[in-house]
Amino acid sequence: MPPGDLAIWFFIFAELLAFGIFFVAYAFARAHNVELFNESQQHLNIASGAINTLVLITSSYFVVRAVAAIRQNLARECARWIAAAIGMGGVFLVIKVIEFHAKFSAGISLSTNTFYMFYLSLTIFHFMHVILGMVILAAVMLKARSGGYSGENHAGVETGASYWHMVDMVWIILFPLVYVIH
Amino acid sequence: MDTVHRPHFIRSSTIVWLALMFLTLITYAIGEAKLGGWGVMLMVLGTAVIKVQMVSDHFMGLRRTRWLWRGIVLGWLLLVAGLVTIAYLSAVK
Amino acid sequence: MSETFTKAMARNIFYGGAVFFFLLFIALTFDTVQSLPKRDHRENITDSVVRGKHIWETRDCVGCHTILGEGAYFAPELGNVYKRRGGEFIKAWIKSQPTGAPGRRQMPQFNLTDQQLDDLVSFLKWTSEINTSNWPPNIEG
Amino acid sequence: MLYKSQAVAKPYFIAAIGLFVGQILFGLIMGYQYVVGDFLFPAIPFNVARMVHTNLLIVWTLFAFMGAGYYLIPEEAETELFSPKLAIIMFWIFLVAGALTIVGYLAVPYATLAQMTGNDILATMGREFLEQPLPTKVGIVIVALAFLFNISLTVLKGRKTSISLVLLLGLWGLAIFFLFSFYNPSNLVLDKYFWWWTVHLWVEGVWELILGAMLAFVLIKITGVDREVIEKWLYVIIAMTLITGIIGTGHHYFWIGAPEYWQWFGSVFSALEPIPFFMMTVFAFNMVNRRRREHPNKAATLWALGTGVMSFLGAGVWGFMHTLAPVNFYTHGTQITAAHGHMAFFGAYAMVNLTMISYAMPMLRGRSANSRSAQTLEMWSFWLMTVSMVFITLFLTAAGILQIWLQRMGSNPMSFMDTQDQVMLFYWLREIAGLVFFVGLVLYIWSFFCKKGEAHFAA
Repeated sequence: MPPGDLAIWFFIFAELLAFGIFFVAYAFARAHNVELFNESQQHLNIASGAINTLVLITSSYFVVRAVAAIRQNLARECARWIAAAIGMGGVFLVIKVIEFHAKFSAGISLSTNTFYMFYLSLTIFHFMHVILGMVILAAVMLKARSGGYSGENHAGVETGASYWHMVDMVWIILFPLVYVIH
Repeated sequence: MDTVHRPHFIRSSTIVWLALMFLTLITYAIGEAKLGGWGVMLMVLGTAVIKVQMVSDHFMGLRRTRWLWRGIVLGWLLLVAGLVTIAYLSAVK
Repeated sequence: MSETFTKAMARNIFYGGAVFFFLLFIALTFDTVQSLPKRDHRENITDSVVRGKHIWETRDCVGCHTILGEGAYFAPELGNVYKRRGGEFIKAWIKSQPTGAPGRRQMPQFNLTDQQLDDLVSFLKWTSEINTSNWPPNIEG
Repeated sequence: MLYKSQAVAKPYFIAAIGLFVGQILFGLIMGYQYVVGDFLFPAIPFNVARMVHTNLLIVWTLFAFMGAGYYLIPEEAETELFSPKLAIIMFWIFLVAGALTIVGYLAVPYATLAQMTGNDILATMGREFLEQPLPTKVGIVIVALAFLFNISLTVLKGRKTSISLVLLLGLWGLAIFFLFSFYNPSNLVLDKYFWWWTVHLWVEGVWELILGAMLAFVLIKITGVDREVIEKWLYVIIAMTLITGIIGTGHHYFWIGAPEYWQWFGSVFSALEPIPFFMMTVFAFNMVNRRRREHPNKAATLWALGTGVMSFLGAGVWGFMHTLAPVNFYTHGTQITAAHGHMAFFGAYAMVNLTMISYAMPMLRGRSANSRSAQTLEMWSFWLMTVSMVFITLFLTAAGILQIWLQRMGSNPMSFMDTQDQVMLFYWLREIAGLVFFVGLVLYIWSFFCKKGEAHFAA
């Protein structure tokens, strides 16, 4: 059995499938319109994308530490690591909002061109997953803080952790695919 | 899954984390340098594949479960990366 | 399904998923409504077009015809009929119905005034100018 | 029947079946008009017949949904209905309003009907499926609210199960999304965009919640499988329904003037829409195979399994066939859409209603199941209707493919009417299949009057 609740894995796989389809669609849409994609890609802020990758990877690491802590029955420490991960998620959102703000005030929308359609769809879709992941982590954190998990019984922590890693994984592909590769 | 030796588990996770950060910086450097072409593309995509595999194996802990779960994630990863590669190469003149 | 997969978990996924995707739908709808003016050319919706749509609806044209592919499949697509036939033909056609040809599909006589016919044509003209991503595939609709 | 007030469901079911007969009769008229164009012209022009056909479908489905609500909510909540009297009053209001609407369609020209019923105050008429005059639309809202009030209060004072919760959610969604039928902007693109909020979010959204709840209820009763298991499946299925179906609305936004990104969103998400239907099929068979009792009502079991299979074929497979934007570019607004619409509506909604009626009607008539001969007749009607619907779908699909080939492909496309002449053979075959369907329906009604003792309950 994978870590955490089996149900979350159905949804992790469903989410990976949906993102996978969008990634492949992006690649084939680009193949039909290489110049447009390369030109539009130049206007993306690679630094903010890279910093966000670092932020998400770090938050994933914090979640790993939280799981390690609860396995040693350290509920308080677990809650603190999760809080740190949620904090990093918040940093991700702030950076992303700044990036979106720059794009929107430049008059870019889903209908600007196919590249921006994909860029905005993928990043906003992912953005909403980050929010959902933070909500799940927050629920896990509250339960951990009130002593709801122990060294023997911590499937909930692993469930939240698995979902959060999935959000991280998607971004790890999204960043090079949309921001870097041309 | 609780048979893992804890301090070792934490230490290896830390090493994985640092490796992921390092690989991200390489990708970033390539991006800022505006390097292109199919060789660079394969390298950047390959890096992403390795990073996802590291997260799935070490962070998610799929390394210690049945091959099925690991296989689904790996299969998804290779399929997506493969199709993306085909799409990119099909555009190279 | 495994025993670790509880009903409560399924319920949470249902609520979470429904809210999540409904919010996404609202966000996309917001963007769509923002960007529609560039595609529907609403600056060209004159009073005549508005009256024409009313004629279109109160004669239940959509009960036989399609417009932009939606409606009944008994009679031709009319989203692009202005481009296919032109305004004068449309008016003459409506006035001459029904054909009465035995065994053929019949269109009722609606006894529209000249003003109403003009309004209907302006509505069909405006409709034919909507950006429909190049649908239909050809002029036959 | 465990609670006296469940009896109010009976008139609802009877009305539903009566209107179903009307729907099929008008379907046969239209099918004949497809081949002999001037049939019944000018008495019943095609657009009037179609209005009656589709509106009767909606109304009989609503009657059956309400009947199902009145039947299963008291049993799930383990308490009498909040107000049986209100339920009966609403039945008559709805029946009379529905009948008057149909009479209005048939007796006066549509434009006159619009004028008589205040369409100039708030223009809502003349849009596909929402042709009802303003008073009828308002009536639907009032009846729906009274119904929801009645069953919501029943649930509140009794046991709250997942099935009644899901049913309530679906029915409340039905009422809420119907409100978009009152929004009719003069901009056709906006009109169409929000028209789908009623139509799509009904049939590919909240109605599936109702369907799931009804099916789950019947499966619990006839299989005796543990409620926890069935309700878990129910949640997973409807979760997938909404996850795929809400954004799946985008498959209607490809060619009506909405931005092009809908081609991507609509294609990806609606391509996943068959998943919940597939799960529903697996669910139905799985539960029947794991049954813990042999319920004497074999016909209801057959209908339940049929719902799973036919909704998957009609909504899932036939929907998927033309949901991807590059395919839909050619199939949009052709007989392919008609083919999909017929099998999906019959397989999902008509059949779940018949499942519910098949299970509940014997109970309402004071027996656990009908006699063996009545059930045999009912099962014959099941096979006749189902198989002929499959053939209707196949013939319309063939007609659609030929239509696309002649009218939309190639360098020398035919006009619409010339194309119609070329596919006439398939329309004849469709009409014959329709007649077989009608025979099935007659057998179905006959099965209600077949009186020969009662089957034994072998629990």
